[in-house]
Amino acid sequence: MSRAPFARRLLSVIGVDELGAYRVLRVADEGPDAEPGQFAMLAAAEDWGGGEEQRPFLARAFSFARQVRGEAHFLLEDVGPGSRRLCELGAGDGLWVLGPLGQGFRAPAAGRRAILLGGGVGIAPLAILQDRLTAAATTVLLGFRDSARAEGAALLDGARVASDDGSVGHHGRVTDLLEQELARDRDAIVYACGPVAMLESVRAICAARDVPAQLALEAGMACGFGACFGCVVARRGGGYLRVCVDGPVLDAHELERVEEPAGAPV
Amino acid sequence: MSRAPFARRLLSVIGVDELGAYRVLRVADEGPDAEPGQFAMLAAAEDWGGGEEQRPFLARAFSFARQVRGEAHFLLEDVGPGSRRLCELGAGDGLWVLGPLGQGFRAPAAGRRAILLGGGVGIAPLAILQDRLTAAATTVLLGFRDSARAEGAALLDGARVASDDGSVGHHGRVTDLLEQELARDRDAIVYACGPVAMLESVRAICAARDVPAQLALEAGMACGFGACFGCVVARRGGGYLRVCVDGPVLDAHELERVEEPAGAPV
Amino acid sequence: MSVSFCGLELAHAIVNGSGTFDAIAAHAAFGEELVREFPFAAYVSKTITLEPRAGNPPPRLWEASAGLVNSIGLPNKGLDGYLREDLPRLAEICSRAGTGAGVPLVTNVMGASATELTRLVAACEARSEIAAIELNVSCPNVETGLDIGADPRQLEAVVRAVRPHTGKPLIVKLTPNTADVARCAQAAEDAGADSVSLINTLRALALAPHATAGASERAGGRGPGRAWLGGVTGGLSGPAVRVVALAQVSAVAARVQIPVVGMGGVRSGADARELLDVGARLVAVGTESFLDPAAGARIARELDAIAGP
Amino acid sequence: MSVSFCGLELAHAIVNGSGTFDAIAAHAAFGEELVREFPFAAYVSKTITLEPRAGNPPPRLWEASAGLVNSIGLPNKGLDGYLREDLPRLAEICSRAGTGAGVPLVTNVMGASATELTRLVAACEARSEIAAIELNVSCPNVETGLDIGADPRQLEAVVRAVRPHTGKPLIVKLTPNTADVARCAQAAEDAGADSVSLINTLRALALAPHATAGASERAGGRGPGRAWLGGVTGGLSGPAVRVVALAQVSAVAARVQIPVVGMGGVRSGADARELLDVGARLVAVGTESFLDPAAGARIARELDAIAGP
Ligand SMILES: Cc1cc2nc3c(=O)[nH]c(=O)nc-3n(C[C@H](O)[C@H](O)[C@H](O)COP(=O)(O)OP(=O)(O)OC[C@H]3O[C@@H](n4cnc5c(N)ncnc54)[C@H](O)[C@@H]3O)c2cc1C
Ligand SMILES: Cc1cc2nc3c(=O)[nH]c(=O)nc-3n(C[C@H](O)[C@H](O)[C@H](O)COP(=O)(O)OP(=O)(O)OC[C@H]3O[C@@H](n4cnc5c(N)ncnc54)[C@H](O)[C@@H]3O)c2cc1C
Ligand SMILES: Cc1cc2nc3c(=O)[nH]c(=O)nc-3n(C[C@H](O)[C@H](O)[C@H](O)COP(=O)(O)O)c2cc1C
Ligand SMILES: Cc1cc2nc3c(=O)[nH]c(=O)nc-3n(C[C@H](O)[C@H](O)[C@H](O)COP(=O)(O)O)c2cc1C
Ligand code: FES
Ligand code: FES
Repeated sequence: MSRAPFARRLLSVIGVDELGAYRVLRVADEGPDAEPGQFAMLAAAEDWGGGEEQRPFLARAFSFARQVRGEAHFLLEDVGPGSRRLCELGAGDGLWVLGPLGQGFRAPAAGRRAILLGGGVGIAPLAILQDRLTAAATTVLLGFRDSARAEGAALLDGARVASDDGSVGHHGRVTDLLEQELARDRDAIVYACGPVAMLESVRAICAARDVPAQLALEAGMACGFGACFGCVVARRGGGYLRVCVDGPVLDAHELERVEEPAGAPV
Repeated sequence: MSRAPFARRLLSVIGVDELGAYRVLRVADEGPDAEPGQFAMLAAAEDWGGGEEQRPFLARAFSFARQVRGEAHFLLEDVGPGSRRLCELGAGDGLWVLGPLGQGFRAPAAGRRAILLGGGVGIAPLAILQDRLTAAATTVLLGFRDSARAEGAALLDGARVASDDGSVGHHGRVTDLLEQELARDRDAIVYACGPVAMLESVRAICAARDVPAQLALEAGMACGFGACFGCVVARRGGGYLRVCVDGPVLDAHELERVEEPAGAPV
Repeated sequence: MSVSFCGLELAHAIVNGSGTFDAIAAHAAFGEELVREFPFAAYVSKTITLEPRAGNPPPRLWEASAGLVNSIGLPNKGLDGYLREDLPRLAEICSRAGTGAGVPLVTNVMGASATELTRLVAACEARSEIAAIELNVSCPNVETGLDIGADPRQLEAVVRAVRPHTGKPLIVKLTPNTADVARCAQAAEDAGADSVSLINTLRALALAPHATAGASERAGGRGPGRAWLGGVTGGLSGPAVRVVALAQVSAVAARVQIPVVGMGGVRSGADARELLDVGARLVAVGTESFLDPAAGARIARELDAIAGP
Repeated sequence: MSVSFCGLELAHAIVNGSGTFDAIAAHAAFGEELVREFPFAAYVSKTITLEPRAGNPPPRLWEASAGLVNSIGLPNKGLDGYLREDLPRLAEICSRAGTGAGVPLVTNVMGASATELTRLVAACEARSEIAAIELNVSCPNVETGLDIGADPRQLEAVVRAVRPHTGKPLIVKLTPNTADVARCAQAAEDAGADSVSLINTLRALALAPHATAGASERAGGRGPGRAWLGGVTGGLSGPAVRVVALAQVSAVAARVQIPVVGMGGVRSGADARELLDVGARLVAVGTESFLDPAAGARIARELDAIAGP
């Protein structure tokens, strides 16, 4: 595991590029190498807090999508006040970065094919994973809601794409492609990141076929380094795991199922 | 009194120009004509709240400094998170504007000389006053802390300037100039806006010489239209006046003295 | 989306928080547009006391993170001045407000004792312009000895004492600065209140900033370590308190049968909807009106566009 | 700027709020840099209970305006697990923290009754690694029947019961969700507490947003009108509560003689200075550490640069 410097660092934005429905935030970063699957907590140095409901307040978790020549890249989807503010950043703007944090993907056993399966903005950690998996045979399966999002597939090489609306590639779920791939050749390990429903489907498919799977999870986070105990998911067999320090990448069998937390009746 | 439309309006910023230590914020405004001394409550439409202490939250009061050809001008000094955010605005940005609000300056009695006396960013309402006082003889006396601020004098025509550091014009207080002017000719009315100490000095000088004076006051404001009762100053003879609706321009004799509110021991 | 509240039919669910909208001053500032586009379905006066009050010395305002601390000190003309000068003017505005049907006028009163409150309530009872009475037992800014509203027993006694003196709807505005606000609400209901409203502001303190110490000391003794507000402590309102308000309104609505007026930090129809979701009948808007006098109308429109639970 | 606190000599006035800094996890994440640049002058553990607790179901966090609502539910290994597994590791980190002199370790405990608390306190008393004990009588997230800390009489009884079982400094962490926090502090002092700390979080509620209703319902029943947090209510912390904390700390410090640990929304040396100005001896940093694990050290430096009152 790569260790984060103890203190958030004020880094400088190099640029924010469009990538279909997403943005790629590029930051000058001479910090430690991130491992694929690790993430950083990000917050704009200026004007962090003037959005809807006077948010954002906390920093936001983003996977390292790439790390090259002193640049760290993050893939952003605008889904709320925090990600929106980050999308607005421009060259020279300051960015607070804490990281790299968390447990990344574990390398495949020698000779085993790596299937990289991503949904939506969840493709981010798979890009850096592909960069580093130079030795292994890889298959890349990516699913998107629509064609604007499917442009994100450019982040990885040689992806087979599925789209919910059929505008690009397979009309349907990316997990359909996974089933095809595993039917063809089960000697594989699946690295997956994406929406909860997709991850649960990956988990179930792999469990049924006894294929190892590593799932990069998301959870609402306040700190990213184990301080708040806020980012938990239920562990198979009872108790909870902190996604930020026990994950974000978890072996699929550590979880009973992947599910959206449900809240409670008032 | 010009009446404000009932609801804040989303206007578009035309530009923000430097003027020495100040900024001139120009806004496309087809709303009602402001009277000199009236003000508006301003808030940036985006990113209002991400500054120090997660502020600003409330709108901020600014005097109309000028109104020409569908443009309203405000003179800004960066003194905290609200004014800072306004200084950062650029062409096309949205600005919430509520106003014109409050009681402006009353015109001088016919034939009487108008002395416009401003200190620092308090020169703002005197600019629009000068624009409108086309009939009266006017004398303009402006005081600044230093030369960067003294560049603000360009907002008015024919100003005599004083500076605290002697870098521009008279080395000393602008009220020294007032005393000279009144010694020369007391048949005048003084229109003053600026720091508390300056206003108090104007009040005392004019009271001693029985010269009428209208003082444009400042006070911390939450609403600007009489709703919160927060912006009060002590009225001569007891009770309080709301600066936003009873002022901001008050006849000097309505006040016992002009003073900074003192807070209280905890 | 008309709403019935204690026998009153309101055009929508949004009213103002007491002390946050001076309809007389707003009429002067905005003219007839205020009346035509009156933002509230009922109008609540600021707090009236028996004797006139000048209010607290300034400063009276402090901007907190996503909130406002005020220490206004309930300035008002006293009962007689209110009934003679303000009430007729407010009633005139309210009678013409909105689409012409007018809006009910609620008068908010505060007294240091049951005797004082009884006199205030009895005087309101006698005035037909007043549709309902709100008892402020919760304002943290003013020293009324003990805070009646924080102690369920005292609260119950006071409400019981005033209840017989009016047949109009009696709303008790609870204090949030208490251990168990639901118990206080229950006490008000037991004593005959027709409704409870909450939250009032949270007790808060702001100090003069150290950064401006030099400047301020020159300007009159306002130095670091001193309270910023002339009234020393104040009350926090605005977005900062919204989640606290939601918890208290939820607890109260779960406890009492009488309708609840929920408030605290509401800025949008979505915020209002959440208070209704946890059981409020009406929603009051306070601080947000300072940012936009027409906020109440906007919030009512936004609320209309959101489906109920 | 060393500070003495209940007989302990601290290098500066900044400590952590209980439950907001897991030194073991931070050590794993940041390595020895954490130890060398340890941000706090004393380290306070999260709350330990007699039995192990898994904590509340997720979601456990809600971002409020300028604040955070949490409903963590005090997950911990229970007294035995803590003493066996966590305490030695925490003590090892604390012993080497900072410039090498180490920092004192405070253990925070909570129990539903005097009996439970007595067992917890007695067990802490027996461990030399523990320099002081903090009693959490205020956590609003967990149902311990009544909230002991909100009632001065109950509070006094509990503190009186545990006091004889330890000679170590005993800090009582007060609940802010009460009518008169100064009276509660007084009760703790009367019962023999060596210090009081405040504020804990304000009781708060967040609902699942209406906007995401469709998506969320598909995803498992999280719909509008439902509580967002798995634990239903939570506690508000962060800048939103700072002025409330300042009022409560001021009221408490004016009432008691024992030293006060002030906290709530501190983000800067200036914020810390204000708590000291109103009478706190130490200042704890909670939520701000989430934004930056080294915040405590920065705040201590900033504080150093500000002159006292
Ligand atoms: C380890 C990790 C890696 C991630 N990597 C990426 C990445 O590479 N790229 C990317 O785009 N995203 C990534 N995310 C997700 C990203 O962190 C979130 O999209 C971001 O935090 C959203 O913040 P926001 O303010 O834009 O939206 P929010 O308003 O915070 O909304 C995001 C979601 O949070 C919930 N929510 C809504 N309001 C609140 C509230 N007030 N408090 C708490 N929750 C609320 C809702 O479920 C909502 O859909 C990652 C998350 C994790 C944990
Ligand atoms: C009628 C009127 C007309 C005005 N016209 C102009 C104008 O034309 N040009 C101009 O530049 N300014 C003008 N002002 C002043 C302007 O409104 C203030 O400078 C502005 O509101 C400052 O906001 P801020 O966030 O930048 O600074 P703040 O941080 O609000 O600081 C400004 C002052 O407020 C006090 N303060 C500090 N913190 C707080 C707090 N948290 N809560 C409350 N008070 C605090 C201090 O005294 C500080 O010096 C006018 C004010 C009024 C009332
Ligand atoms: C400036 C100000 C003045 C207030 N005056 C009163 C008052 O006179 N009587 C009263 O019962 N409440 C008063 N309140 C409390 C509000 O009615 C309301 O309960 C509180 O502000 C919470 O709502 P908000 O967050 O929407 O403002 C006042 C609040 C503010 C901000
Ligand atoms: C996520 C989280 C967990 C907390 N856990 C505890 C706890 O276990 N025991 C306790 O006494 N206080 C706990 N607190 C309260 C804090 O110690 C502190 O009193 C409060 O957060 C106010 O300080 P702040 O605004 O600086 O965070 C917790 C607070 C947060 C935000
Ligand atoms: S985000 Fe705080 S413990 Fe994981
Ligand atoms: S600013 Fe609100 S009454 Fe004047």
